[in-house]
Amino acid sequence: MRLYEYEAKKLFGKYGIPLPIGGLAKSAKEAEKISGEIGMPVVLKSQVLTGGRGKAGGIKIEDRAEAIPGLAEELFKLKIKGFPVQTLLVEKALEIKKELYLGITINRAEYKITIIASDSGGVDIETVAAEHPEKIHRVELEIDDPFYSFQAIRLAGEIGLPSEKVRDFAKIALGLFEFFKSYDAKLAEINPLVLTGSGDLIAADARVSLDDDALFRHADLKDMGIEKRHEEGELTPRETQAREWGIPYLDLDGDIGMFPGGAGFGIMGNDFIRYFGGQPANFMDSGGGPTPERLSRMLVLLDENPQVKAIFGARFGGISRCDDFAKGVVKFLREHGLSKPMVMRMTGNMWQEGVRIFEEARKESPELFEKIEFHGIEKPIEEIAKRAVELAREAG
Amino acid sequence: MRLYEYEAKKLFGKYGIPLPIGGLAKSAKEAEKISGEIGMPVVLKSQVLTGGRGKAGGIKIEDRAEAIPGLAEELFKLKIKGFPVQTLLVEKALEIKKELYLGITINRAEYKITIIASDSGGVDIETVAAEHPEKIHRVELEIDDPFYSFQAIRLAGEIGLPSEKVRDFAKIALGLFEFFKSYDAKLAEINPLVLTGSGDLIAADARVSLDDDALFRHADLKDMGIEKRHEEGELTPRETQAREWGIPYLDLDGDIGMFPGGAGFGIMGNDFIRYFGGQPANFMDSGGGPTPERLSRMLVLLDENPQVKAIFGARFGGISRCDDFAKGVVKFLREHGLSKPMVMRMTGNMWQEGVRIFEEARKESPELFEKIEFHGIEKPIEEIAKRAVELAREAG
Amino acid sequence: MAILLTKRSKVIVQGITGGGGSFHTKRMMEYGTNIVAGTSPGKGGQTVENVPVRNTAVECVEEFGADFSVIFLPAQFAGEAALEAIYAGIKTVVVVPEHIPIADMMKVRKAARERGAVVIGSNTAGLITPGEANAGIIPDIAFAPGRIGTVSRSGSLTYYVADMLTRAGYGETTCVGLGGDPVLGSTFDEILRLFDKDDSTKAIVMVGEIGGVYEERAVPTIEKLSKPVIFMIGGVFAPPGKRMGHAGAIVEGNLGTANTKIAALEKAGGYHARTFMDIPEILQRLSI
Amino acid sequence: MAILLTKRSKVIVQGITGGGGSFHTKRMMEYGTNIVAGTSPGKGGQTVENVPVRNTAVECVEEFGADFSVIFLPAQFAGEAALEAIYAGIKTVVVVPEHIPIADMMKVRKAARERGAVVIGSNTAGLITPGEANAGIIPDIAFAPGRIGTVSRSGSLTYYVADMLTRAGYGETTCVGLGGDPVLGSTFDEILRLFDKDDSTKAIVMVGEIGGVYEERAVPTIEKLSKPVIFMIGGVFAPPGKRMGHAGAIVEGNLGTANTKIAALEKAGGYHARTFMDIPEILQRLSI
Repeated sequence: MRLYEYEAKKLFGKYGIPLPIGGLAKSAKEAEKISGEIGMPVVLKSQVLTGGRGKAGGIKIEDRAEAIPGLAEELFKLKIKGFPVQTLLVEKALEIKKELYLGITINRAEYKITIIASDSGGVDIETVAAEHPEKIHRVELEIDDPFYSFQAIRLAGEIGLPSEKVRDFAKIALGLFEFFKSYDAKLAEINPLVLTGSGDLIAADARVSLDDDALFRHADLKDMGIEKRHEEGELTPRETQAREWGIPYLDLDGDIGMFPGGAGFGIMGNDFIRYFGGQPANFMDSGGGPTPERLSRMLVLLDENPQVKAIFGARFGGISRCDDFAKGVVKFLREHGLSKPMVMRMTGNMWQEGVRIFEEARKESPELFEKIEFHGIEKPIEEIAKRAVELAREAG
Repeated sequence: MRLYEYEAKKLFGKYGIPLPIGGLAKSAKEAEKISGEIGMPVVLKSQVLTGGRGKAGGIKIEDRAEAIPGLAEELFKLKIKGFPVQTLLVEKALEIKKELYLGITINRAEYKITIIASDSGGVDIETVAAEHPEKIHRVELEIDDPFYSFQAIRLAGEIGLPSEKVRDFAKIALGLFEFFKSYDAKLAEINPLVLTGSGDLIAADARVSLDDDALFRHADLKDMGIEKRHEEGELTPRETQAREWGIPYLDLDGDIGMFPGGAGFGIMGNDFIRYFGGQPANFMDSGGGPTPERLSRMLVLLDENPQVKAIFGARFGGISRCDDFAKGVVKFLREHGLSKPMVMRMTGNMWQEGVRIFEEARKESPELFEKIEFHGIEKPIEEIAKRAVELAREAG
Repeated sequence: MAILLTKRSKVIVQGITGGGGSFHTKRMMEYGTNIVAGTSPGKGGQTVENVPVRNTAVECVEEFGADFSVIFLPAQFAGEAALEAIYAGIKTVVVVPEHIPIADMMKVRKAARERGAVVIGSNTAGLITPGEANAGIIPDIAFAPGRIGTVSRSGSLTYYVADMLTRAGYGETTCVGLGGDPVLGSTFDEILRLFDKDDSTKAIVMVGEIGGVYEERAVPTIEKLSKPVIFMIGGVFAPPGKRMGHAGAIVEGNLGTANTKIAALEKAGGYHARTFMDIPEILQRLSI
Repeated sequence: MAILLTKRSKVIVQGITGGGGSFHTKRMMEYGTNIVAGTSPGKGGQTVENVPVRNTAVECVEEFGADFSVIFLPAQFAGEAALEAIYAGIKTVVVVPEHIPIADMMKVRKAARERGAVVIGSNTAGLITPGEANAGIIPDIAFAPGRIGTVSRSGSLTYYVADMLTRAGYGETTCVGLGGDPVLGSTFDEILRLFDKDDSTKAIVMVGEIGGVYEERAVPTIEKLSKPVIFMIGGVFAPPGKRMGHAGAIVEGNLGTANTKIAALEKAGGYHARTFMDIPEILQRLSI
């Protein structure tokens, strides 16, 4: 879960990391007021959950107080990668002598926590790593290892800080590490970490991503207004609907509605459709063990999409059992009805029970099942995918 | 640093360890009031920094409310191993079904943290360990190891707790461990940990010793009124004086005043005096690098002790330098004067400077040095000790 | 023969008294899995499906000689349960639940390495040695004893691959689901090495997907393997996914797309299957 | 020859810019100790007594090949400084300051064991190899090169023992002060083993005292030693000391009195010296 810059800075402050003075503005008036309090020059920073704000014009430095309201108005009208700007962080602009980089992340490949520092901050650190790998310095730690002051001081030396600054740097690095560990962060970055003209080290920016799965350990975040949030930019109406229902869903350009079972096949199924010449209309994940209610809603999303010509369903029951799956489909058929041709395959845990549920429902109301071609393990999944491509072509 | 039971329980409470209800009484009236609030039967527990309170009559269980003031008065008159009873912990008496033992300590020999549990609580755990070693169950951890719930549950099983109680026990053991680590404890004991008639596990007693050297990490203890304290019982007037001056000092029965240099020789020097037929009048530790002020006071303690017939001084300057030592002795001679014969030896770091200081002062006021026999490295320390024994014999 | 799990494995279920635990205990036993005990702290002494329940894993080891564990517990307890199994000396631990915090799984992985245990998962369907034993939530319908080892990041793809292998008459030695959580106890290279040492396994099918670097990290292993590796990679046409952030990309190297993964694995000597149907064709070409 | 410290040892002083650090740096150099650098975070680039100062120990290792460190820092920083030296690859670390928290020294001891370093102290006077090098605060006046190794818990007793050995014409190979804090980086048995392997050491004098179990723990080592051990134990007539508490007594076994320590060491084959004067007598009896 990504945090807004101002949220990340609030947390950094708790760990003794020096920050620019400033405040949060929800309106041009507030931006003007804060600017007046902290004095010129100020920087206005759009608070959105995406990178590249600078390039998108979301950050403005200004030294004339009278220009602030206009600039703020301008920013509040902005949309950055689909994210509307609703909040500005108004900060005293720093007198920059040097921009450094400091970041902590999880190296999943090596099962390590990695602390990275560079004397080339303020720019894309991936580019630095690619073009000047010698400018990237790191400390790799095992998950339970402490991060010692002497390691941070060493890192400070490696990025060329003068001796009289190494302890300040170490304090910031240790604070960032403590934050990282305390809040189960996946990423905590200060880019740039600014060395100012007066010799102070200040975290000019803050970028944090937390481990969603560990949020249960951090009830205090809720008190700070930091809750699980969605990080997508602009959504289609259907994506908005899916988000409300808690279903991971993405609209694509094609005409085959994808009704997958199992997270892995969700991705692979789309590839199959493409291999066989079709175009998926969406990406969707059922999640582990979906309820009949959820399954029914997944079908609603597909059936109501005018772009969809045919639906491809697949369920290999593991933790998601076939009986629940069948109940979900039947629920959808009864409450909503199917307007598109659908081909599906169902096998795995509890498939006999799933088949029984289908058969009973079909016996009761055979009309509901008219548009469904239903298969079990007797046919490989590729044939089902091919059939879906055919159905879409026929309907097209 | 040992804590009072009520202090330890206050801290245990922060870690979710269930405690008897109760309160602290400084007077019989308060004891009566608390008893009235919590209801009979209650237990009155003398708060003193020593063990064996029970045997010394410092703990009373009572079920008649009207008996409380009298009992409390009685306890407030008590002195247990020299400690006057100034505070009572008044607690609701528990209905005891079983008494268990749970303790955590540092195993310095193995460099481990040891968690110990036994089904034989409420008695001296050392006796249990000696007579029924099979009743002692432990978990040994490296200093940085976590203590896991499953280890605590296993321990609960080993001491024979029924399944439905193992989680409660684990919660207490994990809480105690967290306390132990958080406060740099050397010892944290619950003895007994009571299983009550209604099936609750409650810490009936609490015994804690903290690492004095780590107190700087625990500023919050001061806020709770827990500060570095002396743990001796009744002191002699000289011991009280020494404590005020911060000098580790103990009166002994003999007649040779021991003015040692170096912690190690402080102990060994007393042995030497005994080997050569003398009797030390005291035990004293100068501490590392004592100031002239402190050294002078050490001599005052000896010179003013009427029991002392002769003084034995030894300084091998290491971190405690001979020049400082000489300054201390000269300071004493000038400000106080020496009334007893003294033999001393001084060598080690800065001895030339020490000798120079002596010689100058002696030149200035030779009369101050009349009772001192002064030696350097030319004579072994044993001869100095023998000479002290002689001097005491002559003076006696 | 097989890897990790056989009919002689003495399996325990951690969290056996829960809904998932008891349901799948029954299923696994019906398949022939030798479930010797289960754990549920505070419920030691009870039974579930006639399986004795104990408070701790170490009791299951001491009393029943357990050497294999399957964990069915809510995510916040699952990491510590895996540590418990490892500390108790259990050699293979299958972590079924999903959404286990990254830090927890990193601790589990570290403990496993230090104590010589193999952890599968988290968020795994488990593993199955057809005809012998089934540990996890894998539906056994598609599986048959045979001579191909399979390893996949996704449970459902494990089923589909087995379905195809069984259909084509190859059958499987053992099928391993690595799991879908971000940090996994075992990755491709470790499982590939186990299959390489297993005499009954003649070829290995590995199924990866976009994201992470676990496929790329298997390259040096695949190059040294004595047995052919057939691989599938999901997500060739997936919409560009989200990334963890810049620093993450640096430490993990170039987070490959499906196509870069395919190229790397082909270069290492692997055989690319686009769909499940390609697998038996490739096997035939290799005369297996 | 000697143990741990020779004139070739490349010594750094951690905390060199402090009062104690700079004072003893000068003293140690005057004795001939090869002090190559010192550390003081934030003061890298300065010099103290012409010795270059660096921010970290690892720089001293990389730049000057340091392999030995003496720590002069306030107690709250000393434990981490010792870890720093160990992590930097320094092989012998002398922790002079006293009152270091027990937990800190336990971490230091653990790191030292894991990384193959020897830690002396805390609260130690240090060690001296007479005629070669002096690391710590030991006054060199009483020492002379020779053939007896000494190890003591107390600094002042180290001096007195050397005084006697020098006086009697034996001299010392190396004299080690273990330190007086409750948890020590090295204990008797480890130092005894080092002396046993040192050809120039013909006999070992060990000086212990009441409290703790470090003397008793040396018993199995002494039994196996090829060289005679002469020991003193302080506190035969000491007033009964304070104890850590009940649980402490259990885990550490019977905390011996001076007399039980003496009995144990004699049984192991050690020779008991009551006073320093006994030492040369025993050596002569042993024809050393």
